[in-house]
Amino acid sequence: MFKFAAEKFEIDPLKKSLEDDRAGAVVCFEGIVRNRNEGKAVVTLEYEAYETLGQTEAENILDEAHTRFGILDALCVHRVGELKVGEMAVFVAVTSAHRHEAYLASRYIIDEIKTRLPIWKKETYEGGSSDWVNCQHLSSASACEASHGSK
Amino acid sequence: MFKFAAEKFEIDPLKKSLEDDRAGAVVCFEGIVRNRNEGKAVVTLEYEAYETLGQTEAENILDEAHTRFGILDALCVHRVGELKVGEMAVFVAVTSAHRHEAYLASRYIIDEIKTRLPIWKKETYEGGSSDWVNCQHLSSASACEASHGSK
Amino acid sequence: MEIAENRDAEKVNVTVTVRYFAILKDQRGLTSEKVSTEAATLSALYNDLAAAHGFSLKQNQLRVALNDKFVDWQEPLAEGAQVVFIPPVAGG
Amino acid sequence: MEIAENRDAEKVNVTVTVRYFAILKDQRGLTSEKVSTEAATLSALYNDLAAAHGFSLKQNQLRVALNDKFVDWQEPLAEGAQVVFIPPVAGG
Repeated sequence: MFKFAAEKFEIDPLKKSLEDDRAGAVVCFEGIVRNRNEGKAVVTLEYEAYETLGQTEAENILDEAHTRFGILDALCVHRVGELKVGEMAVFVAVTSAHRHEAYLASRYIIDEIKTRLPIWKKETYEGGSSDWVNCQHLSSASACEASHGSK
Repeated sequence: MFKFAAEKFEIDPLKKSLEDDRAGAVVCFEGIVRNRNEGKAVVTLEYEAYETLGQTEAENILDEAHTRFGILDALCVHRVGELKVGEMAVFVAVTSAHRHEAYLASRYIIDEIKTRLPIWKKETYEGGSSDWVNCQHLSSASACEASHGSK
Repeated sequence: MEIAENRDAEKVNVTVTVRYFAILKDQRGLTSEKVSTEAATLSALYNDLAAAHGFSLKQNQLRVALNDKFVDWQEPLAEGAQVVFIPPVAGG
Repeated sequence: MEIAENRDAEKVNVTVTVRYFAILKDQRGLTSEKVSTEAATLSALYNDLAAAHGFSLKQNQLRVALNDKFVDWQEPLAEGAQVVFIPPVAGG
């Protein structure tokens, strides 16, 4: 299960939906808005997503995690809109019989989400300047540098 | 922070105690009592711990995780006493600036907890038989086999 | 296929919807627009739009989606298609 | 040190507390007991107790703690010490 969330969400009902007597391990990842990014003080952060394609791509990633690691279940929720420091931007939960697969699948899912989902974030810094953060693409590091206006 | 818990515990207050504006990643592990272990239907499970030594050893493990992985904080709670299928036996939470360290530290902590803490579990199976599960020691695999009465 | 049917001379004119996200949205000042184009491929369309609006991203920094699917830049354009140029992503 | 002071012939007799956990607790039928012993080391003490009570675990399957610290099997025993033989663990 993947979804975009326009508002803060609770993780307990999400975890409850994964309950399974066969589960021996639950690994949860929470990605949180930090107060600094690359040396700058972050005040707010805005996520914008191309949701139709993002939904399909995220479901592909979860399916891949199932197939590769033999887990019991997995879900991911990604926030869109404006977030403050300390708010959760992304949540990933994985259940499996043993912990090894759950760790591997959890890491796989968040790594792929960050690389493949059409989501962009705009950070607003102390002083009011802002910047689209976009160094996670398949393009070369130098291309990434070039795409960063303020660096 | 490590503690043994004789009763069910809530994880939200534990996670709240780790909140930190510098945290970009929270990785949580929950070890759950499964309904089967090595082909046998488990009904209940009893954890017994040598708590004084366990406390010291667990604090050592958390300190090691800090030092090795440069995380922000970590905690672990381990149940003792009788647990039913589906109940949480162990909880590990780690916060760090970036996710990589949080995953590594989380995995390190649970692996070391399982190997080094003086905790034992007795599984009671359908039909009423029970067995001390004890194949996680530094001793050789064959010694482990020998220590399992029912295998 | 449709391109072949609609061909009247050498160039075919189709109207597609282009949606913009993130830095492209800022640089275009729009979230979406209808574009009437003679470009035969997505690659050609991006080059035309980048030249017209001064987009800072090079094509090799982008991926492209046609009708909500990732596709190759050489994919031809069809009447009514939805095109999204995808800047470097930064989820999570 | 105390051993040296208390020595009366060749063997020294000390009283220690032994706590039992898990399978050892079941096999001994006790959670702890005071043991008066002439064993000079933890290793010797385990061998004596295993012989007396038929413990199924071999010494090389166990670890040992003295006064709540993991120690070497060759550690000497002192009057009043607390000894725990640690069966293979299975936490988590």
